[in-house]
Amino acid sequence: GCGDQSSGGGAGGTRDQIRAVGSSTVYPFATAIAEMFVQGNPGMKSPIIESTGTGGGMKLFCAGVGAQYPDIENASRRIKKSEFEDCQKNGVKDIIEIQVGVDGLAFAEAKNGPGLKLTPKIVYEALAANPYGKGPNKAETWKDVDPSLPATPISVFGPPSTSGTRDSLAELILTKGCETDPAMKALKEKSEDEFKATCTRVREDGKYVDSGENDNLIVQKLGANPNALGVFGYSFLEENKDTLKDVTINGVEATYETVSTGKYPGARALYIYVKKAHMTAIPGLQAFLNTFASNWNPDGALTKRGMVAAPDDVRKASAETVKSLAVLDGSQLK
Amino acid sequence: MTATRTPTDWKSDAMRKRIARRYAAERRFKLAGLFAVLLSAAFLAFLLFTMLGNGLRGFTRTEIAVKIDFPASPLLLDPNAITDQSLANANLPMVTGETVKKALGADAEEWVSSTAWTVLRDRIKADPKILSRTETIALPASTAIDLAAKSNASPEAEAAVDRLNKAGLLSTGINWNFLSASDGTDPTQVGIWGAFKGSLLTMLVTLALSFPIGVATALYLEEYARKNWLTDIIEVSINNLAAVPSIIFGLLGLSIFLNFLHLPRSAALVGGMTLALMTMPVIVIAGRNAIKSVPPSIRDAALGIGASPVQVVFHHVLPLALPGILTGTIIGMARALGETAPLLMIGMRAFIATPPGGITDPATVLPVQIFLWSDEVSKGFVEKTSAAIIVLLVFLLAMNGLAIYLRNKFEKRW
Amino acid sequence: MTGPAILLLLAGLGAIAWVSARARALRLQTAARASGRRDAVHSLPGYHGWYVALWTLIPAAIFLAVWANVAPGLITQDVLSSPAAQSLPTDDFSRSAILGEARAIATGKQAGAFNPLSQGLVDPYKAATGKYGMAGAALALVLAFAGGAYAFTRVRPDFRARTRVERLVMAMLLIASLLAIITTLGIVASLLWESFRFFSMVNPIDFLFGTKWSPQSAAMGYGNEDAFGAVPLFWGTIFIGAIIAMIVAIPLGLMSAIYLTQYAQPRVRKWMKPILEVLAGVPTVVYGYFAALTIAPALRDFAVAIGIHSASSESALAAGLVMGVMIIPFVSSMADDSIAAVPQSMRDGSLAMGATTSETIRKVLIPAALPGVVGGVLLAVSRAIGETMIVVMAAGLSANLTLNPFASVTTVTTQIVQLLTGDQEFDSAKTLAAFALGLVLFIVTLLLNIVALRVVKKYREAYE
Amino acid sequence: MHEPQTLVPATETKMTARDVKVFYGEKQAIKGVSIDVDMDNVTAFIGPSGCGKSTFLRTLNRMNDTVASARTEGTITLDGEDIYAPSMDVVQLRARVGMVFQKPNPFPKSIYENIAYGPRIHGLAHGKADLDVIVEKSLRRAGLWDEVKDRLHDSGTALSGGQQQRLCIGRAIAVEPEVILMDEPCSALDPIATAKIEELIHELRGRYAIVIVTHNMQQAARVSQRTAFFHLGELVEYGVTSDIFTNPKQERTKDYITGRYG
Amino acid sequence: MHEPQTLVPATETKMTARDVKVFYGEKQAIKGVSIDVDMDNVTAFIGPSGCGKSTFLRTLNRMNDTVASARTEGTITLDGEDIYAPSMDVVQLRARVGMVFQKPNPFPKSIYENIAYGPRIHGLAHGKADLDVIVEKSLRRAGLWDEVKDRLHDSGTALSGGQQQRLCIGRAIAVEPEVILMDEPCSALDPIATAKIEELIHELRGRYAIVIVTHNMQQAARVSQRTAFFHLGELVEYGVTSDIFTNPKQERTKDYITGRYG
Ligand SMILES: Nc1ncnc2c1ncn2[C@@H]1O[C@H](COP(=O)(O)OP(=O)(O)OP(=O)(O)O)[C@@H](O)[C@H]1O
Ligand SMILES: Nc1ncnc2c1ncn2[C@@H]1O[C@H](COP(=O)(O)OP(=O)(O)OP(=O)(O)O)[C@@H](O)[C@H]1O
Ligand SMILES: [Mg+2]
Ligand SMILES: [Mg+2]
Repeated sequence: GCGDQSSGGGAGGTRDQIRAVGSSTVYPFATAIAEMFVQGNPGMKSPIIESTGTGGGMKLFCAGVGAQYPDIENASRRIKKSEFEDCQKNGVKDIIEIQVGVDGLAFAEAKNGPGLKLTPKIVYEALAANPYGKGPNKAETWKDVDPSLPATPISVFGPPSTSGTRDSLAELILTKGCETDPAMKALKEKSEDEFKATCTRVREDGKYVDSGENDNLIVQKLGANPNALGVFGYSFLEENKDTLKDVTINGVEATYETVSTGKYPGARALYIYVKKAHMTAIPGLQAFLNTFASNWNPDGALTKRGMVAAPDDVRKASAETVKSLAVLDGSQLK
Repeated sequence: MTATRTPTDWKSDAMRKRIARRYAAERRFKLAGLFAVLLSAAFLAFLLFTMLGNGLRGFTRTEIAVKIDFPASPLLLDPNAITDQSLANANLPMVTGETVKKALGADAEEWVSSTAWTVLRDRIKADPKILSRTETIALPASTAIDLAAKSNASPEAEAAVDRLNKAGLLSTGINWNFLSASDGTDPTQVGIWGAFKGSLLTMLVTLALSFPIGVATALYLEEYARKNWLTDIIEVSINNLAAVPSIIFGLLGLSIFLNFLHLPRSAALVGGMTLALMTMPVIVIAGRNAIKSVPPSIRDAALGIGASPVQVVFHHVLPLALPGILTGTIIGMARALGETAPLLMIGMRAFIATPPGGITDPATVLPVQIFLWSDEVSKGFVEKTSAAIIVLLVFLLAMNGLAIYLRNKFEKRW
Repeated sequence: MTGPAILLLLAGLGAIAWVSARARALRLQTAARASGRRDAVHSLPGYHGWYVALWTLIPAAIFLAVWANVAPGLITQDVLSSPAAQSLPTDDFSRSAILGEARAIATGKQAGAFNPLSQGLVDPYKAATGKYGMAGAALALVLAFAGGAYAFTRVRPDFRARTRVERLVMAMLLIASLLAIITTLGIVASLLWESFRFFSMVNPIDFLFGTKWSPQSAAMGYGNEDAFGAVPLFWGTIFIGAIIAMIVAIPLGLMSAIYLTQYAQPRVRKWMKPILEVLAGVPTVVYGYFAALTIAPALRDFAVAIGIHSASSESALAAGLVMGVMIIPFVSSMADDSIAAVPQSMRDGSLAMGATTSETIRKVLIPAALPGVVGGVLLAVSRAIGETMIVVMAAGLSANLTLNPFASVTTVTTQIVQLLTGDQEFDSAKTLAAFALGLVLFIVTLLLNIVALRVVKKYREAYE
Repeated sequence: MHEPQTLVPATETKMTARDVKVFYGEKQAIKGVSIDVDMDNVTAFIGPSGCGKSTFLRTLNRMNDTVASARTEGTITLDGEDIYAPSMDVVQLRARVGMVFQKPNPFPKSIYENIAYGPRIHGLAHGKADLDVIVEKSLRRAGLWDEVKDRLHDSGTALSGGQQQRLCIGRAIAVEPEVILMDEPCSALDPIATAKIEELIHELRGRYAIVIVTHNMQQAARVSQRTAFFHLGELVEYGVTSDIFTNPKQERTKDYITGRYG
Repeated sequence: MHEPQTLVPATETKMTARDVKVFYGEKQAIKGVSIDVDMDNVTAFIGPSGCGKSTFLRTLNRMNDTVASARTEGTITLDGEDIYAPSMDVVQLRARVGMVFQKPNPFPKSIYENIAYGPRIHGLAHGKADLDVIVEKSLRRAGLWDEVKDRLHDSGTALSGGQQQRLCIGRAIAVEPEVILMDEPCSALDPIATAKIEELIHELRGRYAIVIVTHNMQQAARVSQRTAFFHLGELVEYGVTSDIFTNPKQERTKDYITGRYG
């Protein structure tokens, strides 16, 4: 025989459980959906949500079609072209991309902190390895960066370079700060690579501390160190309002409204990717997506758990995708 | 040769001083030893007390007594045809919220846990007739209220607790749910049972593989192997495996057990096998030391009356070496029990809300559960994390206790 | 016939084989013994029993193992050729999903069908499963009988059944120890391909000897040059795991072991030893929080107080100290065992010379127990090298090549975990670096172990 | 103390050794020794320390196999069979040729279990009652029964040195070997215990072929009928005990026996 | 072989024991023993196995302190000082009263280090050269120098049994003790090695007070001037060696010496 077509992985040839892998940022939202899915569909087994990181998840997700491969990838960034191609190569031809929401990026300090008021420009000048390409960053205190700020030493706990949150920090804050300099804008035209290096590279002399993926730990460390600044997911700020306070960016406070409307500059899209081939084979997959769709509204259950709802048009488009199961077109990816 | 030495003058001043110095050194040494033991024990005590201080609260929960008038509630349920599906369709969460509001006031919806409706569901399922009565039901309080009742939290929550206390509606009880439920997203509803069972199954697999294989390897190397290149290679590999970071075992498990052997992902079986590979070297190394210290005269004695080499080992050497082997097993298993990194690679760092039924079902383990909870946003998880750590330590103590009982039983002097 | 039933049946057959062979051997041997020479009888009857039982079980078990892999394919083949299967979709995955579901229903694992097509396949499945199940069972039984019968005819008083059975035991011991080599090869194999790909992107020389580790460079697409110098990571690993942690663990562990074996009441030792062993089992998250939130800030304040203003709140010292506490039991338990195993006569010899207890311990017992102590220390170092959580939480992630214990450093394993669990795409140099790091670490420890084996062989001392 | 023993005409040669050489690695410890051991006479090996007595004794039941560096050449037969032949089962050989070591080495088990172990693994007893009989008989023969009969379930290691040695002899006897090799069985014992064991050897003689290594020349004279004198790995002289002690043929033997040696 | 020794009039009583009782837990192992040890005569302890010879010997340098269950009553003095007095320093006592054990127990160190160990911990040598002198002298006195002088840095455990025992004697001598206790020092040795050690005892006599435990009555007769006969924890008879062996006063002694005992 040509082997057993129905075997491989799991108990038996198919799974009666949905499996999702991927980002630890999407993980809490996916688990919440999983719980609601079971409650709304009695008899269905609880989906299994793994927290592997977006990259590791993509690798698993794109490994193939079949019961031993996951159905859903949770991503805190868009799928990369190389990953998409890997998927194609392994027979994962039809991928459905759904943006489920937005993750707020929050700046915070201890309740008794100095009360910094920041702008992307200040953040860039304080954290860049090589501000505006003019040599290594020598700023020791916030005052060195901007005279209006107190002379407390710069000390920022933030996401490590492996994290998707770090990408947002680079894209949403550092690049914006960098672009305030016209020379940099010009550089962008000239050399994308050089621009990127100058504008998003973070100093490595201990002023910016890579802090792993454990945001609770940053929260605790901020509590112990009033001079430090933390950069992490908005939901952690909201949950820890009793020990932390937000740091305004461009004078805007980080609140649910400002983040969801994009007035607060830190926000990035969260996605899930689904294999179309699994839609018919894995029981409950469609219902799972429907559960997602019915909870990602601004007053939905996900926002209660700290997720920021996507803008209306995005939500509408995503809801449409859930219905139509429209397949991702790889050509627009980077 | 010099002239004969005069007998040592033990009474001389120099000698007295010297002896005094040596005694001082002796006392210092003994004190250093005592200090080392006490310091190590103090570290442990500190860790344990911190955990207990934070974690014991995780075993209790706060409940709010809510009077529910079922007939008057907007529930659309036929008491004679209660099914899972009809309950699911009844929009219980919304109904619960409305009911609580009605009973306790407009802002009260935030006071009860967001999963409080599952209590209603279970009550209705257990007794559909309840739908025609008014009944006071203790609903789990929300995290904010729970925290406020146990320690201190935001002023609003404290105020609410005061109000509820005045009305006598608040009660605190042991959270049995914590011991019987599995992972979830609402800290008031999560439980440790699934992870506990996962750990149990995983440890069983680990023990069942690593102990016999480790002991067999140690026996082979110490008792039978000729000292040649093959033994050297085996010895080096084992010592080296003990030094391999656990995450690499995860990579190995991923590529061999999952990708090559196609064993199920996230299963206790694969987790146990991976951890067994990691535990085995520890058992081998400790086992070899133990076997080495069995006096050769015992082997001679047995061989001399015609025992075969296999009999010598299984009748004499092994029982005598067992305490040492068990030491290795204890520390190896303790390490395996607390390990998370390799399990990540084989899919056990996951949200799994149903306890595993067997070793091939998806499962997670206690340290992973602790790790996941420690990273949760909701503050309610802080005490759950500590409580889970207590459960893990109790597990560890039970496991060690058994091994230590065996070790003491077999410890013999010759 | 179902799996458990056939296994049960085989076990029964094995038991019968054991009993009957044993009885036969006993009868024959009694006769032989009565009639004459001592060497007319070789093995105990029990060994004959095992010999025959093993012959009954092993061939059948091997066959069943093979069959379990072949039969599903045959069954599926059968089902596919049934009329109900003609309407199946052609797409492989949906097809196998339906087949799988049908099988789950047929074996009673699942109640209803999610996909209507699978209901039709249930009956063909049942039929095929029954057919091949019977065939497999019959063949297994035939094999069991054949094996048992062959072995049974060999039962004679002077047949060397014990030798055969023991040979199997020996083979199993050998196989067990070969597993270590297989695991080693497996690890190399699972790291090699990805490492190879990494080295095709990054120059191995730069990797091995570069002194700057800045994975953000690669991660954010600034190019690979200057990004993957692994030296700071290896230094961090040694600094935290082999130096700082050992400065804590060796004195505390060794002195604890000495105190417990030499000074303490036996009852105290009986209790304290296992209590210390609990330290090894406390989850590392706990240690991590302890290190990051209690030890690290205290150390930083201390450092600032003594005038080191550059002290970071993430420090090698904090991670190393806590890690040292965690691995105390590795040192203490192994040292305890080996010190206790030094013969009493050594101790008496020294005491009778007028040595104090501490002199006896330092000059006689510890040297004699050194192999075991070193073994424990090696295990402890190994554990320290492999630790990630404490390092991430307390020592940070920045790769500094520094001697300052108050600075933030990171270790190889920590980086591996970070790289593998991050959000970066998996085929970038960044993620692949994890494999290269793993491979190099593996090779380094392997070389160290080879050297250690040489050294130990040279200086091994026996006291009996 | 016993009178020197007289030689009994040998009825049956039990073991023969022909041109036996033993090497430890490069070093030759036994240099071509030939000897006969018969059933009715006790054979004693004497000689200075390190001359190879123990080594040669251990070749007789192949205990030297357990020393990795040891290599044996020459032929040794038991009842005419070559014990180094590949077809010879070592385990069975050792059951037939029992051994008592210089240093008493009881198993850390009960006295009863120490004796019962051999009969158990060789299937010599049928049932518990049978085993009890064997244990009692062996302990009686070893002259230990009266001292231990009330504490058969105490550990064998809790006995005094002399008792332990007798326990080991009892253990060796319990499997009913054909030959008993004793490597300085009395060196740890006081005269009374020694006398008991010598008595035992007398009793056992004729039933088993017995070879004993001893440092004590009086003892050799008392218990053996044949004596072999070893020196530097060579068999210097081998003959009737009384001859060796009263009328040694070799100068070296004479020197050793009169203590003028070394 | 040596002639029986004659008693020298004692010039100095080195140690006295008065009504010494030793208990192991509940069990009494020594039942009120009184003895004097003097400088010029060698004292031998004889008696059947388990009678308490070793136990009593070990009370003389308080080695029994290391046995948790042991408890000693009575008075023992060294140069008139009570060695069980709280003011007595055990470490110094053991340096002054050296001990050689039945089973040779060299440290797993080099021969040189074995000897140098004692002088080092007691600070008896000043510098390396001094230590070399001590090592050589002690090995010479122990009759081992010629055999090992070329391999002082080999391990002490690599020596033959007899050599190991002499090494242990050398080790004990190296700290220049005042009393040397020997617990069956020759039981593992062949006649030649035994003779060497006996010779050594003769030489050492007069310089050190010597007590020796032995099972070998001939040996006791050869080396000692006084003999103590123990039985069941009692001191049955204590006197001049030649008297004990030729004319024992007690029936029990006579029975033991003539082998009619037990
Ligand atoms: N395992 C071994 N490896 C190397 N050499 C050995 C070994 N065993 C014994 N020898 C050497 O072989 C020689 C003979 O040793 P053997 O033990 O047979 O002597 P022996 O006559 O029994 O001495 P003793 O009376 O001291 O017991 C000695 O030189 C000894 O050093
Ligand atoms: N550590 C101990 N614990 C309990 N009892 C002991 C201990 N050591 C010795 N004994 C007992 O004390 C008694 C005297 O023992 P001791 O060792 O002094 O005898 P011995 O005369 O030296 O005998 P041998 O000649 O056999 O060495 C014996 O009955 C022995 O069983
Ligand atoms: Mg010998
Ligand atoms: Mg004694």
